[in-house]
Amino acid sequence: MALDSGDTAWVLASTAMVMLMTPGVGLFYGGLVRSKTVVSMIGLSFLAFALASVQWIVFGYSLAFGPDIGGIIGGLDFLGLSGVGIESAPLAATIPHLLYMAFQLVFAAVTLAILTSAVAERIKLSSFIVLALLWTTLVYDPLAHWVWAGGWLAKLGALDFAGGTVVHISSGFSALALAIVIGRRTGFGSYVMEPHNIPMSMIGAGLLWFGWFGFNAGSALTAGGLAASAFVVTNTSAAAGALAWLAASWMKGKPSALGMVSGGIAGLVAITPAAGYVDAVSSLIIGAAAGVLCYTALLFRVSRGLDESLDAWAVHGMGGLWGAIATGIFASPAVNAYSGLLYGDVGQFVAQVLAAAVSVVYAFGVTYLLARAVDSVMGLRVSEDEEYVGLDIATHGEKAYA
Amino acid sequence: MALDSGDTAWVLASTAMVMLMTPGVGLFYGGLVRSKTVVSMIGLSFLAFALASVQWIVFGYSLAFGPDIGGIIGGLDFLGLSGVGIESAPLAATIPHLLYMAFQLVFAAVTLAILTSAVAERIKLSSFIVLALLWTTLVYDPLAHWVWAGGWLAKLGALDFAGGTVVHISSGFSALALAIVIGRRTGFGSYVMEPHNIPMSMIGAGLLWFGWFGFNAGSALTAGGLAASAFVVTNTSAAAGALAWLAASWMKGKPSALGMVSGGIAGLVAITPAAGYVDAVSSLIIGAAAGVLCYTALLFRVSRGLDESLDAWAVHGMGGLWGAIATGIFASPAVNAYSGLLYGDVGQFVAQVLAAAVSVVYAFGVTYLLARAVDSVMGLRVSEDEEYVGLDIATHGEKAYA
Amino acid sequence: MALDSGDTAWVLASTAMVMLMTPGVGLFYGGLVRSKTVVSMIGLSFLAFALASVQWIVFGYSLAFGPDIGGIIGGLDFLGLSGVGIESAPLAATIPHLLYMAFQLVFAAVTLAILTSAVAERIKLSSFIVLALLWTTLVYDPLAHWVWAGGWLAKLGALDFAGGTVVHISSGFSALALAIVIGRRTGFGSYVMEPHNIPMSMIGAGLLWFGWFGFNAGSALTAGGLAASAFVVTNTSAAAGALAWLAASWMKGKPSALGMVSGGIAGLVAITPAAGYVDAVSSLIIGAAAGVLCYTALLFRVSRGLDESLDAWAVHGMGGLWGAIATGIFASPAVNAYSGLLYGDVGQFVAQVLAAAVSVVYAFGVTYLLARAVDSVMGLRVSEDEEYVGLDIATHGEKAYA
Amino acid sequence: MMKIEAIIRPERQEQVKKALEEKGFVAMTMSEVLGRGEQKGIKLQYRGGTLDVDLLPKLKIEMIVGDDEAETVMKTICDAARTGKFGDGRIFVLPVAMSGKVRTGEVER
Amino acid sequence: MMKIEAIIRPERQEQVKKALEEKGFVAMTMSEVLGRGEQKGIKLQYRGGTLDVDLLPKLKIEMIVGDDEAETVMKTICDAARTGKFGDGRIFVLPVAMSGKVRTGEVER
Amino acid sequence: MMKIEAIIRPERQEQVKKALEEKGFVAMTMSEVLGRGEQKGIKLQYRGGTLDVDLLPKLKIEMIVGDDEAETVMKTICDAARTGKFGDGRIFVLPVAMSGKVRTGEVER
Ligand SMILES: Nc1ncnc2c1ncn2[C@@H]1O[C@H](COP(=O)(O)OP(=O)(O)O)[C@@H](O)[C@H]1O
Ligand SMILES: Nc1ncnc2c1ncn2[C@@H]1O[C@H](COP(=O)(O)OP(=O)(O)O)[C@@H](O)[C@H]1O
Ligand SMILES: Nc1ncnc2c1ncn2[C@@H]1O[C@H](COP(=O)(O)OP(=O)(O)O)[C@@H](O)[C@H]1O
Repeated sequence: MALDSGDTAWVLASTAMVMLMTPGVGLFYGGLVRSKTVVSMIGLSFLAFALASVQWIVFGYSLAFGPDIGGIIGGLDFLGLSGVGIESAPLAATIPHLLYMAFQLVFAAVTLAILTSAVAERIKLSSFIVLALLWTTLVYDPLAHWVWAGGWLAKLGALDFAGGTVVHISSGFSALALAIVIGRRTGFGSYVMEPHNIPMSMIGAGLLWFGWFGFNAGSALTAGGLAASAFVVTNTSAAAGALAWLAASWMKGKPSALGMVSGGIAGLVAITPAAGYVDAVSSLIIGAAAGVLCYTALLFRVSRGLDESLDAWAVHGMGGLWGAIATGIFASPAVNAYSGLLYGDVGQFVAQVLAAAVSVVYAFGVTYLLARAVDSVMGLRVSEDEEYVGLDIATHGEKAYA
Repeated sequence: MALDSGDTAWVLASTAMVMLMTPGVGLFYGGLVRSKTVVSMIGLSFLAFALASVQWIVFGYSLAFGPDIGGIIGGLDFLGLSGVGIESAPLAATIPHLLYMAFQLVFAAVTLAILTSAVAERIKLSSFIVLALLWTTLVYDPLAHWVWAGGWLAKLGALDFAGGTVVHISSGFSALALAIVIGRRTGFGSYVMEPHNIPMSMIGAGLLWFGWFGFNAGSALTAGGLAASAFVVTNTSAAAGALAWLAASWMKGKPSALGMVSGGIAGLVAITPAAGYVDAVSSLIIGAAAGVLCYTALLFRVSRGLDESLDAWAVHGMGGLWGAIATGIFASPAVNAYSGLLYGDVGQFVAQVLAAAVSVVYAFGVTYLLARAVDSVMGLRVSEDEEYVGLDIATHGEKAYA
Repeated sequence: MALDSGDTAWVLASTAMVMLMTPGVGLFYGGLVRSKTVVSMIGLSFLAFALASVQWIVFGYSLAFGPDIGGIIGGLDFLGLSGVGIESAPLAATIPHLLYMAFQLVFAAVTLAILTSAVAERIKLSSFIVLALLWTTLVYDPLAHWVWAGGWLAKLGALDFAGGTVVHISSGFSALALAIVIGRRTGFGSYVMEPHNIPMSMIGAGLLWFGWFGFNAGSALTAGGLAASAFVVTNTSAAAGALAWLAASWMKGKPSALGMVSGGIAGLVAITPAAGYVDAVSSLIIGAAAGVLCYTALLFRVSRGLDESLDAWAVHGMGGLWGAIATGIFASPAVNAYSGLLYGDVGQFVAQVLAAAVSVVYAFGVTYLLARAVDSVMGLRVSEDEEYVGLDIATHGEKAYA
Repeated sequence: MMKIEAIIRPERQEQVKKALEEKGFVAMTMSEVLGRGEQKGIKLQYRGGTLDVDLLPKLKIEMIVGDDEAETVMKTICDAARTGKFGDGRIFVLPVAMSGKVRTGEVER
Repeated sequence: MMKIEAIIRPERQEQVKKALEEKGFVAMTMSEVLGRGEQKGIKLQYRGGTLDVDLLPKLKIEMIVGDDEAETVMKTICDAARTGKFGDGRIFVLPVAMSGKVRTGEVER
Repeated sequence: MMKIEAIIRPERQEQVKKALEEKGFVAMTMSEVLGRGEQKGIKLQYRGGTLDVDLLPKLKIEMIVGDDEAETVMKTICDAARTGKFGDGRIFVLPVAMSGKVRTGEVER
């Protein structure tokens, strides 16, 4: 099949939009930390993006999307992008292979950026670099292969339209493991660590919402009805998530504006795996449930004294988990060729639960081991004094605001 | 006619771009208020977006774009998006109906966000939610129907390419009514309420300018010459508006940088209804006049002691009014099939004036009644103490900056 | 050849994305100056955009892209956009001429915005307006003609895919000349002038990175393999530049996060002229070298006590110079029809060096003369008192933060 | 000499400055502070509960004046800053031992 | 009357406020300052070199109290603000000549 | 003990800190303030009119020193902060009644 300029135009734009999500994550996170670590926090997102970009070009894409080897991993045929050219992509016939690769690249990058939640305000930069490269290679690349490139989860029939398992469960549950290994910030629990700049987080959320249209509707890989449908359910779920979290926080006390935008993100996360399979009414439910669920997960996380600082687990992990399962419930044959529980296909539901469970276990387990390994070899944390002074000055020698 | 992937790609991108205008409005407004209400202010834009998104899906789209009932309102055929699928849209043959719906959705949302200008720093959140739902249903949806979906104003021959009447006159004059009902902020007039963060407003303006290309050039609903032409006049009018406001403020004293970006927005507003009908030279005039006019309107508003706090009326209301009329003056048969006064068609001019007048009266009148009703039932304002403390803490329990 | 809706969609989106780079430059620069000049600094970018937009419509496009007159300049056929319509563009057969014009417009605008680095915190506004109009007319327009519109440098065979010479060398070396003429900020060297808001610069850098995909991949002017290839090398070079500058600053002391994002920009600059001609592996080298080179240039600039305040020269000038030459080294016949030194074409290399040298000399020389002229006629700088108080208050009567 | 430290409402800044100027007192130093008085700030009602908003933004004015001017300045500030509601602020006067001018280096005792 | 000026760690704010409240001292004024003590802040090691981070963020608390209350307040703040590590802060007491209440205009000496 | 309060130009911070360090004075507290002196700030000309920019940013340095050190500190700051132009700043010295160290709890009078 020949390349289509319309499809290519949309995926080009989508790739750029997804790229913008990484600074979006940086700003969202940066607003939530204290002013003495905001440069570090935003910097980690940029760094994640740069590291993943290079890794992907050199060998990551090949591991994830190279010719399947036993359902486990991709072959090294695409090393250094050899064989990845302007011809039609193997998995997207109407766009250039290079573009498909780039679209997948920005997904890998933003996933790594989400993970930085767990190490906010205390990570040692050199250790982050090592850990990031290990993680994206050993956690992200295999998962992407299993789910999207003909790996064993795909063969099981598990659906993941735009990354509920690969991106959100994987980053969220990895963040949980990482937070457990690196331990709490000094003083966590003994005094309040307020967000230093909520408007900054809201700018970040705005960019995320925007970029997510590229993420989900771009995952159609064509500019047509499926993209339109994914676009609509994405927005609907986000809106429902925002309203639900707002309402839930209101019932607990006061309506939180930061909660509202977090709920928007929760809705976006949850619809991600389902975006190409469900209709708008279902997306209302998926989003609203995500808002309440992720808010509850956050409260639970805090009540357990767990310092997974910026709630990648509560929002991305739990939201992604719900979304993966919800796909197995709400997938509608009127939208795409798949049916969920509601439309009578128990098998699909089971496949979703299985794939989600595998992702949870794999991401959590491998990340835990990697984090322990890096910690014992080079130490994950900065010294207590450096943490007290703040990473901006201690690590980067920079002050955010003069 | 079949779907076109290029047209679809452009409208997908445009829809995302217009979505970004809502955080853009939030940031523009957020920078203009005091630091004790910035979370609330940006939050209102997100909330407007979420509310409009859900309302539109559930019944708003159907009211506005459902099968015409007597020129007054749309039928309920599209309730819950039933019947809105991936087939060709009734009013845009080459893109999916769902996408057309989404494109219209983001318009409805940003219009509601613009309205928040009138209630800045003093609105009661629950009342805002009620008012917002009423307003978008009773003001926006009918107007959209009248002008864009074969309603009586369309039958009159009134042109509104991308929303001069539906979006800008409606939000601007509604803001005026709403500001009158809710009353001034405590202390307004007795001490200066300076913008707390002009760079934030400038970021917002940048996002607005960017998103407006989706707004206007996207309204071509195809990726071709008309979109290109709309793109060019949009930018030209914005640039002329920026320079004109800058010059006008300079003559009055000092060249205001905030004025310059406001002038850019004024130029964008004014060209909106005309974007598909006028040429670049006309857009220079339209934009420049808008810059001066809106600046004058702002000075007038201030001189009258009116606290329409963030000038939705002066910029969107008056800019939209001018644009609607200007369309009737400058519409050129060389650009599209319509002629304005300059090209000899008095009828077009009259239709424009009529449609604009109707929109002014309808928006102002209905909003005034709605605001009075909500005020007497549940109260529009927070208490004076809450206002003094600031909505961020009083309503949301959040502090913008730590 | 007929218009193509997919190509048009992509160039529409790209034009909007490049537009966003101008606020991006404003924010990047705005974060680097002191808080007393941030409104002025961002304002200068908006002003540059508005001025270039109007100039381009009125006569700039005609000078640059009008019918070639002796290889030197374009004819006045396109004055006021007469003859520029919705038909196929002369230099891009599948998109409307108006769109091609708009795409070129946003390039002219952002180039002018980059130049404001040299006059940060001390320029007299009226003089900036005059200088800006002269510069874009006498430096940018001719260079654009020479390189892109069949001028003498094009005839020499020099390649510049998206503006290494026209945009980056020209703005960078002009900034150097301008900085020399206007002189240092009062107090420069005697006390530290710290960036007042690094997160703001990082937001700017994020928008730049995003917009650059429109800049480079949009320069393919079609939505196909060439755009995809340009997209990939753009991102790769940026990532490599970011990592390289980070590493270089680390070796000198501490890993600078601001340095990392500056390195990203350096990588983006350097790949700009090469984006349509080199492969991903080459772009890794081009970007990494740019990161180190531009960092070194910055250190050199500082060591010379030169107040080219925000390093347009170091990053855009030197990065663009390197990129222009690198195009002559790495251009690969597997990517496009051209070969660099590595693939045996010495002539291409010589053409690149020549074109780069000419651009350096022309931009530096003419800008120096223009700056001297404007300085002697109306004075380039504000008074020392105004500079001390800060341009925000002194020029605009505005305070960034309340 | 005496040092006046006045904590006032930020929104009364202009009135206070003007009143002082009229009496000939121009030199001053200002800073933003947070404060609460005996009332513990402002009590907000919400949904049955109440929320104490303590630590409201205040403006601190510092002025060095002659011993005999202290009372005039105090009274001027008091009058100009008053709204009559809780939270209007406080003024304190501290003795000053010495004072110097950086530009000239002269010292006064 | 006496003026207490305490420079403490920002992260001890809540403890100090609570301790003071328990003893009945509610009214206070706070501001963010930067400070360093005799230790010149914190020394960080990096790659063989060291970096002095002086001027760390501190919280300044100002309170006007009766002459006889000064020592109680001092001790209360000291106890509540202490972590035992360098940088815990300092407290100074200055004599106050006069004090006025803006709302009522009353003056105390 | 004495409390030194110096209001200086922010851009002289480094010089002042260095000069003080050389004389052995390390401990200090700093904050950003706005101020104007007798000149009412800076007068800007524009288009025939003038604009008073009062309330320029200044840096406030607070130091507690021994009675006998006060004059040395004053002079050191004065010399290091001077540019010779209006706006250079002022230094005030206030008597201190008591002082305490949070970390150790020790009190000095
Ligand atoms: N005893 C005190 N010591 C220090 N500051 C005080 C004292 N009393 C009042 N203030 C300051 O003055 C401000 C206003 O005080 P007051 O008018 O008594 O406030 P309120 O009415 O809220 O009790 C307070 O916010 C605080 O900053
Ligand atoms: N002599 C002094 N004059 C003014 N402020 C002081 C003085 N000594 C200490 N401070 C303030 O108290 C803070 C804490 O001091 P201290 O506990 O001695 O700090 P450190 O342990 O870092 O030396 C300092 O950061 C400074 O703000
Ligand atoms: N009498 C005073 N009381 C309080 N602060 C003062 C007084 N005089 C001067 N200052 C502070 O010192 C700063 C510099 O004062 P000065 O050098 O006299 O300024 P200028 O030259 O602008 O009059 C002022 O901005 C103000 O903050």
